[in-house]
Formats: sequence, C-alpha cells, structure tokens
Amino acid sequence: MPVLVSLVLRRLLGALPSIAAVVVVTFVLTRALPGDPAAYFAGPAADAQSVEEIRRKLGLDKPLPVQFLAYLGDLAQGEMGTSLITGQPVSADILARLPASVELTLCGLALALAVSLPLGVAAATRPGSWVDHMARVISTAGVSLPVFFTGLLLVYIFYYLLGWAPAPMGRLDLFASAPTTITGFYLVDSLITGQFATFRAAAAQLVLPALTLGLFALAPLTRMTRASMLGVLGSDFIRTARAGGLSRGTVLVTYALRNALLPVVTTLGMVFSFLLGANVLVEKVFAWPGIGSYAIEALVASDYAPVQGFILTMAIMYVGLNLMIDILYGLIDPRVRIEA
Amino acid sequence: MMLLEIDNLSLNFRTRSGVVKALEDVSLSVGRGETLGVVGESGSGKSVLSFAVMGISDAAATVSQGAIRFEGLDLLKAGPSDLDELRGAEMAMIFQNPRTALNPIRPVGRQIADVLLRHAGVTRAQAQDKAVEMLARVRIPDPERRAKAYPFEMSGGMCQRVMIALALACSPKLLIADEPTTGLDVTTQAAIMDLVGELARESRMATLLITHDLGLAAERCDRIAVMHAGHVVEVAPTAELFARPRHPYTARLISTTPRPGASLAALEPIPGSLPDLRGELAPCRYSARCHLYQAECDAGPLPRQDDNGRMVACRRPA
Amino acid sequence: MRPLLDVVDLCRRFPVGKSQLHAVDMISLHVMPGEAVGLVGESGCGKSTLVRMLTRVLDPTEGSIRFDEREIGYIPAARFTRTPDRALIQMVFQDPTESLNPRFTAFDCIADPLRRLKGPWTTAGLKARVEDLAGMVGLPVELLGRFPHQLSGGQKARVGIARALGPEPRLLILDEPTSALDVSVQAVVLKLLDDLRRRLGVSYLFVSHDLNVVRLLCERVIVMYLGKVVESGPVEAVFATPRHPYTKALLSAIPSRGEEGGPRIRLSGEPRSPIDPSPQVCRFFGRCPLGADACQTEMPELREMGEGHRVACHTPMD
Amino acid sequence: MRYVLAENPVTAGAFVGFALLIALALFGPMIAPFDPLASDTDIALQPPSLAHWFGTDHLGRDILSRVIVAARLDMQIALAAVALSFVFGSLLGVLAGWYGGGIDRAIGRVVDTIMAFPLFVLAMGIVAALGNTVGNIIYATAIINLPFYARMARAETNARRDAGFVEAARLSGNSDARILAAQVFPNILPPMMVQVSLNLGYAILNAAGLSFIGLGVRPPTPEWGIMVAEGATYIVSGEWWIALFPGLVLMAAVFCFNLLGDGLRDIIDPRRRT
Amino acid sequence: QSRDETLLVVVESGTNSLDIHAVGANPASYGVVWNIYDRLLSYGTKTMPDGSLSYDHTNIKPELAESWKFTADDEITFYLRKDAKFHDGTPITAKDVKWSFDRMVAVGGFPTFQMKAGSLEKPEQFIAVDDHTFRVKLLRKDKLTVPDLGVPVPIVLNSELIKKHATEKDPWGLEWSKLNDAGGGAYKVESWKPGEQLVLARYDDWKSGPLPKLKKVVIRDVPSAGNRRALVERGDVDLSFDLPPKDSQELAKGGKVKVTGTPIENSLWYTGMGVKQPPFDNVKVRQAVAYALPYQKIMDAVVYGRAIPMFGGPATPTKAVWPQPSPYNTDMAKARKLLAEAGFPNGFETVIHINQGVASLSEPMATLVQESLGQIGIKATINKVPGANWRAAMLKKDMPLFIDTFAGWLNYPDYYFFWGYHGQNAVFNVMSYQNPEMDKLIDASRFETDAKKYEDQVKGFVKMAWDDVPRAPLFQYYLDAAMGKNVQGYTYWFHRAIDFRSISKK
Ligand SMILES: Nc1ncnc2c1ncn2[C@@H]1O[C@H](COP(=O)(O)OP(=O)(O)OP(=O)(O)O)[C@@H](O)[C@H]1O
Ligand SMILES: Nc1ncnc2c1ncn2[C@@H]1O[C@H](COP(=O)(O)OP(=O)(O)OP(=O)(O)O)[C@@H](O)[C@H]1O
Ligand SMILES: [Mg+2]
Ligand SMILES: [Mg+2]
Repeated sequence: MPVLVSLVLRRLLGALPSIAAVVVVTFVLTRALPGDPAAYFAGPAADAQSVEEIRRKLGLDKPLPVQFLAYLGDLAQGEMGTSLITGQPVSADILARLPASVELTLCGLALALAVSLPLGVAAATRPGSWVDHMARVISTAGVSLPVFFTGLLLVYIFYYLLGWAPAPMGRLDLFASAPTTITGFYLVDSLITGQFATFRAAAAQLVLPALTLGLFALAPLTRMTRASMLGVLGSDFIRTARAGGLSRGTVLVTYALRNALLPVVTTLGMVFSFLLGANVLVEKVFAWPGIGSYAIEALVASDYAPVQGFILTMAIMYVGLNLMIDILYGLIDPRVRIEA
Repeated sequence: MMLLEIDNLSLNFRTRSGVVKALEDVSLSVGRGETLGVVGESGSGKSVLSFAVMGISDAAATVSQGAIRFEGLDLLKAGPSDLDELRGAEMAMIFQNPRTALNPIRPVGRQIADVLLRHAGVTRAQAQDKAVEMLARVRIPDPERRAKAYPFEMSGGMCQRVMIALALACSPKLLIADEPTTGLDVTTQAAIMDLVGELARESRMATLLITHDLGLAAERCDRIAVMHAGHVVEVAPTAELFARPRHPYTARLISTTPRPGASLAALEPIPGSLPDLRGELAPCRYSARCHLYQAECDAGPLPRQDDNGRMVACRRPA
Repeated sequence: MRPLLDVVDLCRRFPVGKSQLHAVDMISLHVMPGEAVGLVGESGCGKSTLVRMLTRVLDPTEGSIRFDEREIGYIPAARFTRTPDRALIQMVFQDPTESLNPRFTAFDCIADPLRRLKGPWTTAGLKARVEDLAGMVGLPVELLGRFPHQLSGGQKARVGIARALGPEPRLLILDEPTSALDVSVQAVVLKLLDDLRRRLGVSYLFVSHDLNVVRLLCERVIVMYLGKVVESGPVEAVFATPRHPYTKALLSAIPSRGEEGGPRIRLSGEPRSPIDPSPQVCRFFGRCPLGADACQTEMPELREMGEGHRVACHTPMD
Repeated sequence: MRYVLAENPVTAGAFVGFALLIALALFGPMIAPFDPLASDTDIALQPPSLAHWFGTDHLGRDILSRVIVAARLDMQIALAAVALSFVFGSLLGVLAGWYGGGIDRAIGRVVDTIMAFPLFVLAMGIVAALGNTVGNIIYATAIINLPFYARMARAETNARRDAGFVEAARLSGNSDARILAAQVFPNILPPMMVQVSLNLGYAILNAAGLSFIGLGVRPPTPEWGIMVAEGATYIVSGEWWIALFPGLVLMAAVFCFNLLGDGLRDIIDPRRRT
Repeated sequence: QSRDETLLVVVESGTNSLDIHAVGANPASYGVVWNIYDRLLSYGTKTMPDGSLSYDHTNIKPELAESWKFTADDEITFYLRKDAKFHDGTPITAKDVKWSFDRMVAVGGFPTFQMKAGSLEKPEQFIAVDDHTFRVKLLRKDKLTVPDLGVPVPIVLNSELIKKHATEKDPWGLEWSKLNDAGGGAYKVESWKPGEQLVLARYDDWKSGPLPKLKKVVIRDVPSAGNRRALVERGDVDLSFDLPPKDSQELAKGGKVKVTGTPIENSLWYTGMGVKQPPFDNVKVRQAVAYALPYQKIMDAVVYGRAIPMFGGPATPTKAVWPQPSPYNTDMAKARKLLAEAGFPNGFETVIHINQGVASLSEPMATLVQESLGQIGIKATINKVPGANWRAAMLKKDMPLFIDTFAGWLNYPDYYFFWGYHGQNAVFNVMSYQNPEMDKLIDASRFETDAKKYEDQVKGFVKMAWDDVPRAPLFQYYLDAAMGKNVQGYTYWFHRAIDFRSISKK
C-alpha cells in the first residue's frame, strides 16, 4: 500500500527533529548530573590523579561540544558506548533487556485491555447503573495507587502471605532455564521451542508485575472506552443498525465497538508510553531485568552512556509506537487511510 | 385492517429533571401503499413517534398506554427477537442527516449486506451482489465500485440514496422516513423524494414521511397528520388540509410558512413556543398559544372524527 | 447613486494538500445604499467564504472590495478591526447558538461591540443603549442577564441581530440567519429584519439557500454555483424568468403545494470538484440538462439579459 | 452546581475530601497530635494504638502526625507543579492553536520532544541533574505535565478558532489578544480544569515515585511518597502500617482529585446545567 | 542436578565485571573473582566465639603456591603447584603469574593502588624463575606485602588466553576478561546476564584446595531488600546477602533461618566533621557534636543491635586495636557547655551530607543526628548526595558534617589510620584532618617490627583521634548473611563476598 508507505516515511521524517532534540537534551541533561563518573569508577581508593587519569580515559576531560560530536559520531555508527556499571556495550545491554520490559508492558496492557474493554462497554451500555459506578470506582482506584505501592502490596499478599505467586525475582524462577532467544520474549520463545515448563514459569513470574501495571492502565482505558462507547452508542448510525434489525451483538461489536476503538487506540499509545515510565518503578519492585531498572541504576551512577542509550531507545520506541498507532488507526478508520 | 395502526399511544421519558410526556394519546394509521405525512415544529414528537414504531426508542422511554399494531401484531408486546425479525425486513427507516446515519468506517455495500445477511437468508457473496444491485436501483453510478466506498467518500445526496438502498434492501412493507432531506440541497432533496416515491409506488410500500417542511409534505403525501407538543392535533387528506385547515395550529403553521407568491405581511407567526413537556400540562397543549382560546378549552380537546377520514382535536375547530 | 459596497473579481483559494480549492472565484457584485440583496446557492458553493471576506474577517486571495468608495480589501483582517469602517459592516450569523459566547450574558454580547467600537461609555449610558437595542429587536429587557443556553432560538437570534445593529452599521450581512430556526420563529425574525431595514435604512446582503425567504426579503438576488455567480438580477425578474438552468432547477425544486409547479428540472450527475477546477469548463457542466459543447471549452461570462438581469450561460433559458 | 452535587454523592464526597485536604494543608501543623519530626526510639515500630492511631515508624515518630503535616508539602508540590504546567502549557497551546502555521509547528516540536521522553524518566533525570529540592521536583513535574495542557489547549483553541462567537468578537472590534484572553480562554478553561484536577493526582504520584527511587524531598521532611517508600521495606517484616497509612492517604488524595475531575466535568457540561 | 549441590544466592546488585582489574569493577566483582580465580596464597579459617566461621588474618595458607619462603632479605620465592590448570585446560605457570602481576601494577586505578599498599609497585619486582617458581623482589620491608597477596586483586589469569584478545588500545585484554572467564579457580562462569544473574559451576579439575561440595551456584540480583528477606524466609533461596540490619535481627529472632553476623574488621561508621570548615575547625565544636550524638538511639533504631557500639569507652585506649569504643557518650549538658565555650551558645546552621547509596542506614542516622543537634541549637539540613557523586564529594572535601563508613581489607590499625587520618590527605580522610604528630606515629607504626612499640604507637594515635574528634565513631557494623539451616560452612571474609568453596548443604 503506497499510501501507507508514504505515511510511514512522512511520520519518520517528521519525528527526526524530535529525536534530534531528544539526543541533545539527553546529552546536556546527563552532563548536568551531579555525579562524577570518573571519581565513581576510579575505585574505592583513588586519589585526584587517578581520577584525572580515568577521566581522560573516558574522554570526559574534553570540552562538552567535542564530547557531543564524539557521541554523535558513535551514534552514527550505531554505537551507544559502554556501560560502566554492567561493563557491557550499551546496545547489547538494551537489546538484552528491552524484550523483558516490552514483554512486561505488553502483558500489563493486555491484562488492562482484557478488563477495561468489557468493563467500559458494560458501563457504557448501562450508564448510571451499578456496573457503571463499579467501573468508575475500580478504574479510579487503580490509577490512584502509586505503582510501587501496588506492587509491594501484591507481593506481600500473594507471595509472602498466601504463597500463590512465585518469588518476585525477575523473569524466571531460579530453577527454570531461559528459553533459546528468538524474540527475547520468554513467553513467545518458550512456546516456539516447545519448552512448556519454561512458559509456565515465565507466565507465573509475569502475573504480579503485569497486574501492577495493568491496574495502573485500567483507568484511562476504561474511561476512554466508556466515554467513546457512550458517544458512539448515541450516534445516528447505531440507530440505523438497530433499525435494520441487526442483532445486538453485531450492533455492539461490529458497529459500536469498532468505532469506539478509535479514541481508545490513541489512549492506548499514551498509556503505553506511561507504562514504560511506570515500568521503571515496577521493575525495581519485582527485580525485573528490564531497561527501566537499568536506567535507574545508570542514572544513580551517573553512567552517561546507558542513560543516553535508554532515553534514545525510548524516544525511538515512542516514535515507532506512534507510527504503529497511526497505522492501526488507519486500519480501523478508512478516513485516515484514504485521506492520508 | 390498516398496515400500521397506532392506538392511543402515550410515551414518557424519565430524565434527571422529571418526566417528559413526549407523546400523549397518539392515534394514527397507515394503509398499504399510502404515504402519511407527519408535520410539526421541532420537538413536537415526530421522531419519538417513529422510533417507538421501530422499537428503537431510547432506554429512558416508557410506553404508558396504547398499542402499535403492524399487520395486526402488537409491536409493544412482541418479544425482542420478533421485533428484530421485523425491523429491517418488514419495516425500515431512513433518517435525517444521512452522513452520520451510516457507519463511517464500514464500506456502504457491507452495511447493506449486513442487513441482507440478517434477514434474507443469503450467503455473504449473494448479499454483496444484492447490495450492489440495490445501489444500482437507487441510481448510484458505478455501484460496484461505490459498494466498496465509505460514507465520507460520498456526497450527502449519495449517502441518502445508500440509506434508502439499505432500508429497501429487504423490500419492507412500511418505510419510515424521518426528515430524509433536511440538510440536503433543494435540488438534491427533490431527486431523493422522487426516488422514494417511485420505489414506494413500485412495491406498494406504505410510507410514513416525517418532516417539518409543509411544502414537502404537501407535495408528497396522501394524508397529513399535524403534531404539536406530543399530540396529534389534526389528520386530513393533503389537499383538504391546506384548503381547509380546521385546527388553529394547523392554520397558523400553514400561514407562517413562506411560499412562492406570498408577501412578508402575510406571514403570521405563531405566538409563544412549545410548552415544556415536563410537569403539569394543560389538557390542550396548544391552548396557551391559541388565539381562539376560551375557558372551555381547559376541559381538553375533543377528538372529532370526520366521515371522510379527517380528524381534528379541538373544541372549536374551524 | 454610488454603490455602498462594490466588489470586483474577488477570489479566495484554500490550499488543500498540493492543490487549491477555489472557494470563491472571480466574483463581482455590488450593494446599493438601502438595498437588500439576496445571495443564494447550494451548500458549499462559497457563500460564507465570500461573506467572510466582505465582513473583513477573512483576507481575499485576489480582488478588490470597495466600501463607500474606500478600498478595504487589502487591509489585513487583523488590522481592519482598528479602522473606523469596522463598525460600519456588521454581520448576523447562521447559527445563533454558536455565534454567542457561551460565557457571556445577552447583555455582554450586545455590549461588547459597543464598548470596542463606540463609546466611551458610562455604565448607565451603555446600559441604556443596550436596552434600547434590545427593545428595537423585541428582546425583553429581563432576558439580558441570561446566558445563551438559557435563551430560546428566537431569542438568541434577536441577541445576534441586536449585537450587529449596535455599532450602527451601514451594511448588514446576514449569513443564513434563519436556517437553524423553526418556521414560526423564522417568520418572526424575517419580519423583524424587514422592519428594521425600513426604519434604519441599512443595506442588507442576505445569504440563504431558501429562495422563498430571499424573495420575501430582498430586492435583488445573486445566484452562486461553485464559487461563481451564475445569475443575478431583480428578484421578480429572476423568479419569473430564471435564465440559468441551475436557477431554474433551484426554483423548480421548491416544494410547491401543487398549486403552480411548472415542469420540474431534474439535475443528474455529480457536482464538479471545486479543487483546481478547469478554467475553461463551465462549473455546472455535467449536471446541466442543457450542456453543450461550448460549455466544455469556454467558461461562460456574465451577460446582461435585461434590466440588471445578468446570467452566465452559453445557452440561457427563457 | 448544587444540583450536580446533590445528584452525585460521589462527586460531593470528592469535594468534601478536597476541602479536607486543603484544611489539612492549612492547619495540619496545628492539629497534628505529635511533633512529626520528634523521634523516640523506645516506641519505634509500634502498631496502631490509641496513643498513636497510625502507629509509629522506625524512628518512633508518630505516623498520623507525619501524614497530617505532609499534606501541606504534598499539596504545595501538586498545586505549584500543576499551576506552572497549566499556565505555560495552556499559553503555548493557545498560541499554537490560534496562530497555527510556523508557531504551531515550533510549539508542537517542543511538546513532541518532551513527550518522546519516557515522562517519569525525564522527571528523574531533571531532579537527578538539578538536585532533589522541592523546587526542582515541582519543576520536573511541571515540565512532564506541560505537553498535556499544551495539546489540550491547542485542540480546544483550534476548535474554537473559527467558532461563530470568535468571528463575532472580531466583528465587534476585538483585537486578537483580546479575543484570546476574553473570549477563547474562558471557554477552554472548563475542560482544562478537569485536566488540572486529574493532574493534581498525577503530580502527587509523580513526587511519590521520585521519592521511591530516592529522589524525593530531603529527610526528615514528611512527605507521603517518602513515607510509603520508607515503609515499603517494612512490609515484608510485617510492619504494614508504616507504608499503609501514608499510602492510603496518598491514594485517597489522588482518588479525590480524580473524582473531582469527573465531577467538574459533570458540572461544566452545559447539557447538565439548568 | 540435585538441589543439594546447588546454592541459590540473592544479592542486592550483582557484578559488573568478571575481572577485578577492569575499570569500574564493582564490589560484587570481588566475590566472583574470589571464586573463579586463584591467588598465590590465601587465609585460613577460624571459629568465632559465637560458633560462626571467619577467615583468620593471622593464618596465611597456600593456594596456588604450595609454599613460599624468603630467599633473600628482599626476595620471596613462591613454588607453584604443578598440577594446576586453567579452566581451558592449559597448565598454570609462573609466566601467567608474572603476567598477571605485571598487569595489576600497570593498569592503574584500584588494583594498582591496592598492590601499592603491599609495596608491590613495579613489573621489575616480579620474576618467573621457571615454570613453577615465581619470585617477588621487595622494594622495602613491608609487613603488608604477604597479606596483600591474599586479597582478591592479585589473581592469576590465563595470560595466553587473554593475550589472544588483547588489542593495541587494550594491551592487557581488559575488555575481554571483563566479560569472560580466564581463570583457574574452583568455579567457572557458566552463564552471566549482567544485572540479572550469574551462574557458577564447579571446576572439577581444581587442585588448589579441597574440591568444593557445591556443583553449582546461582547468584541472582534482587534489589528489593524485602524480597531478599522473603525469599530466604520462605526457603526459596539458600542464602540472602546484603540484608538490612532490621531484617537480620528479625530473621535471627524468627529462627526459621540461620543468620550469621560478623563484625566487619577494621571498619567504622562515624560522623565526620570537615576540620577546615568553620566552625568545625574548633575542636570544642567537634567535641560538642560528639557529645550530642544520639548513640544509643542509632544502635536501637538504625542498626537494631547488628553492630558493636563504638562509644562510652574508657578515656584512654587500653588495647592496640581498631576500632575500639571511644570515650564519648550522649551528654547534652556537656555538649551545650562545650558549644558555649566554643563561642556558639546559640548554635549555628550546617548541612549533614549522607551517601544516598547507603541511605537505608545513613538516612535514619542523619535524621536522628539532625534532631539531636537541634537540641543544642545546631540547625542542620540533610543533603542526600547521590551515590555516584559521593566519591566526588569526598574528593572535594568540602562537607562540613557527614555520616559515612570506612573499612580496610587488611586488618591493621595503622593501615586504617594511614588512609583515614593521615595528613597525606587521602580520599578517605574526608575531614582533611592534619596532625603532624599523629602522622609521625602512623608512619612509624606502619613499618614497626617491635610489638610493644607498635602497641604504644597505635594507642597514641587512637587517643589523638579521640581527643581531636575529626570523626566521632558510632559503631562497628556486622556483615549479615541469612541462610537456610542446611547451609554449612559460610565464612566471613574481609572482602565481604561469599566464598562458595567452603559451603555445603546438608
Ligand atoms: N431521550 C430523551 N429523553 C428525554 N426527552 C426526550 C428524549 N428524546 C426526545 N425527547 C423529548 O421529546 C420531545 C419530542 O422530541 P422529538 O425528537 O420527537 O421531536 P421532533 O418532532 O422529531 O423534532 P425535530 O423536528 O427537531 O426532529 C422533545 O421535547 C424532546 O426533548
Ligand atoms: N478554511 C478553509 N479551508 C479549506 N477549505 C475551506 C475553508 N473554508 C471553506 N472551505 C471550502 O470552501 C468551499 C465553500 O465553503 P463555504 O463555507 O463558503 O460554503 P457555503 O456556501 O457557505 O456553504 P453552506 O451553505 O453549507 O454554509 C467549501 O468547499 C469548503 O469546504
Ligand atoms: Mg426529529
Ligand atoms: Mg455557509
């Protein structure tokens, strides 16, 4: 579909200045971090001299513009530098950890969608009823809880008190071995390779953190579903469909929900980017080896390269995400597709 | 037996600010092949009436009395599945503002096919073919291609034609047209109305034409019912209604409408506005605006049935 | 007598992607002092765009607008606000609800232009003037404290008219002032407008798509089709003997009550696109029942057909 | 308004809650039963009792008093941050929506750039870079919320740019600046107010999140987020009250703001006005 | 593999390098290096009074070197075991040792620094005599030289293997060894996901000691302390490290798991005062602060008894050990009096700096200190310095008041004082304390061979440290590990990492 291709190209081109700005801002921001990586990494007993030496080694003695150019040069070659805290190339770190974060976020989102869509639809079909009130209270409660608090609470109840959930220690318990890396998503990889025990283990580990994220995402999605569903249900073409004697299911799903999904998809994009932020906290609580926890550690250690790499990755993901939403939007809404 | 008989229908809406008495004691009937016009100011209950007939009233609506019989079947007592069978198949409806009345993200052919699939017992392919055929029937050029188009790709007039194709897909016996041409250009409007008339004539389909355009009603209807604030105040054959309006509201409505040849001075506005349909209402809802009002009107209007099918609900008809 | 408003070759194009939408294309017209001119045409033909340029809230792409001998077309809209002519051209909007700031009371709505364009005022003086205006349009003074959503459609229309009259304009432009109103309210407003014109001697440019209404109110009428003037002339002449096939179709499409009703002109086919239209082809070509070869090769110019009656057609009707 | 409140007890509750929060913020230090900073290690980690309704924390400080006193700071952070982002965000948005063209694109760029950051991480970065003072937390929160106001104000302004009443105002001789200030802005205010109340909640959550990763306000200043973060380490060992009560109050506050948003929406929805 | 031969360990944060010589290798790497590499020698084990095991700094025993002796006054010769092989099967030779030693004094940074502490400074000092004989030339007679060979730094790397991966820019192959196992120790790296987990597998051909019982060790990073506690408490992991004191105390009381706590040798938590920053340049002010500190509160509410109090001792030192309780105690009256004498009857304003990296301890301490100081009129605000910035802040030496800890690997008081108090002004002398008399005593004691004289010198500088109080000692912290009851053989090591070789499960 050439329309789609040109749309994609145009969006990507349009996003370039933002990405460039992100690169600059991130660079400046990281240099403004109070930590002195040279001093940090010079080791426990370094004197001023050896700190200077490390600084030289890290290239931090050069003026900022020079450092920036060097950084750009590296970026152009696809290099994001080396993380001092993990000792790995940042790109390798991110590649290894991104699937964990994305898998978690997607699961959280899926969970939220699985609840919020029916809930929103139910609330919209019966506005003012107890379902409606319940939807409102549940979703508001979900967004009122600080994610880390929810996470801790869930761990305390389901792991510590009840013992239903596995120990909150990352993507797999200690006995399961990671599946062969194909996509990096454990759930997918284990299914592809037929390691069902691993699948079960990975799924079990995912439940609580995904729930935590899902709870957070519930509110905006439910609200948006409800509001847009209400709007659509009140619109003329639903009346037409009913007057055409179409069955209730067809009217509700094929006619109403598909239209109502448009704003929900937009919200979905925003929620996804929110969740990527919330991930930072959730990963910390659940010892999740994703890029969020990676970023915090790097930030606290003033480890420039990973912070820059992380933010750049997120910015690119954000652009990609918006692109996907646009495409999704186009798939649902012919007006966008054709007028694009 | 008439095709559609509405008997003493009263309908209320429950709202946050009280009960809206949208219809009271409405009685109308439509025979096969007949076109009945329903006219009245905005808010007089025309749409509410048509929705009630189709059984697609708002959830807040309750029918407090009366019956709607379609070929003898009481629609108000029929089960939801029976109604679904009727709707779209036996009776169909076209709406005001055709653009918004079509699903914006579904190809129009599919929308017609949806209805056919539901009622006509055909396969998907057949339904699609039939949809194209219907589009051709309503004179949409290049129907094959247009079947795949979306409403936003069509002009208002074309959308209205699609609506008609959709409504007539299953050859219903009754078509309810709720202001089918408002919002369209006069030139388009005429074309659409011609089309509806033609199709109705072809299949002896009864039409309930709802409009606030007296001129349109005059031109297209066999009989006209005038509504005011939820009441049917007068029903008469078209020519007689215009020649000899008996209800004061009808008379004023006619004389307030600009028409070719008349002068500005001849326009006689109706004083006041529709009463608030919440709370207590005078038995004759027009009494507050009526220039002929007298104390006896407070006893309520007397529906007077005339031998040649005229009805007027007034104590002091002209 | 010199025209109050004299417009020559006015154009407005909107960029649509890489192309240009010719909303108003080389339009010339004039309005004499104290004259009421009607502007009719189907939806989207550029009436509002034209009118917005004339009221100087939109900048023309090309052409000249002379008001009372002064060229005002080149003054940017943002700057025109500060010229003395601002007060002299005022406008009444199509939708009375949308054109009133929902957070202003009726009083504020009427007082705003007075404060900006007239004055200085004392509080009492302003109040007196506003009440005076309200009285002029028949708006009860006690309604002045209300917000738009607390007023009925007719009342809102009156606020809009009072607002436009406040600065004592010499030219009042009315963009479909009654199309959102019920017939009974429409009648009231039309009478009011006519009455005001007679009393204040203001010139009107009255935009509408309802020919009956134009005929009631105006002395001269201009018919537009797709950004172009196709016919203009005295109301009587145009209505009696429309020369352009479009005007003819328009007139014949008016629902008549079977009283007169000459042969109906059916328009078939789809309107041409206003985007980058060919300058050689008549805009009406394709829908025109008379379409000739010349219509495809040469754009018809406006030609004088009789006293002030001009038409742009190669094959004018009689 | 009274009507909506009577109709909707939940909204009424939210209003009461909001008033309560304001009262706590104003008079908190006066009504707190104990000095929120006074430690007493003899009574550290005591569960809720009659003397200490919410129990005591690891340094023996009264949690109830800390929760009460924290209201002021949390409200300050939330209100200041939201006020900042509201003012600048809506200013940018209104300008972008009104003038369109180059200005719109430029402002859109800025907003897109902010949005392209994972917002919480941006806040982290700002606070980490500038230092964890209350001021910086407020700025960081304001910056990450700014795009929402800017976008909303832009959309709302854009929708009204060609509205009849705006054109009418121009005909009435109003200058652009005047139209923006007197006609457009008051009209976009109501939907923005809903956003404000929702954002108040997010601002508190954001501050709490920063506290959780150690970038919150300085100890021993009581702040709900910090209290939850501190208490988090005690959950597993069974001292649930340390995190729970501040967590509940935090949640109640955010809950209240969110419901308030819903309520405001009802109140300003013209269709609900009588 | 049976569960009995696998040890599951959770730590707060895992290693970032498999090579301690690499730039930025973090403390967790000490433990990895300890287990996957051999050194020439190591320390024996002793049983503590409470029955737990600890390394014995007085008992140096062979590891890769079967034996060693002073072959001259300035020369030690090491005789390597002949059967030792690296993980890739190549035999370990003196050439590897020489290369490894050259490397650590050449790469700079921490390894070089640590070796300097044992007067091991130049490549010329190291000689590979033959395949299994290695000689170290001494620059000076230093009692720390031999002990320093038992710290995690002087590991023996597979030189041939690494050289294959060395580049011009990186002649010592640090980039490669950082990510890869080049050792010959008891364990080899089976898999490593930085930031997630490290799996060690037993090297069955290990010859430098008795073959470890555990076949596999899984070390998982779990940042949340509560989770680490819950995991060990529920028996899901065998050993939980880096536990906060409160959890240790409660787990010990709870009885479900075994908690081993050993006071960290030669370490001290203290409140430091920048003696160059007025008003802390006034010794009376410093003493006032030392008397105003809420010592007992800190013991109770911050470390929950998982530490040895370092206050309320006799006025003069009785033993030549470090740390030992100082004579200070909480005495507000005295504090106020001293402050008034110093000319600050109404107190002053100042800032307490703490390291956010250890906030779980330093923050409550700072809060209590702040409150306590408030009572004598010193209004302090708390400034949390991000962990990354702490070292830079220490280097700057401009913090007026701060709470920190310092520990020395080698358990000698003079070692501690040399870094922490000496006027050479090393990083760890954060207070910028300079006292020529103390410097003299410290310098003398470092190379003192006479036990009696050494004792006097130590007591002398300890007394000075008390009187001048540039840092007010608080407590000596425990290193706590919680483990399942079936875990045997856990041993405390000065480097505060776990030696898996001695551990078994029952
Ligand atoms: N869902 C509803 N709830 C409450 N009142 C309603 C509802 N639907 C319609 N009404 C009221 O019923 C009355 C009749 O409305 P209806 O839509 O039938 O008028 P109409 O004659 O179709 O007007 P128009 O010409 O504007 O379409 C009005 O007063 C309207 O306010
Ligand atoms: N700002 C704009 N940008 C692009 N196209 C515009 C703009 N304003 C108007 N148009 C286009 O210009 C043409 C004329 O529009 P205009 O509103 O003037 O028509 P109109 O005759 O007033 O129609 P109506 O009777 O529906 O009010 C239409 O095709 C419209 O889509
Ligand atoms: Mg209607
Ligand atoms: Mg218009």
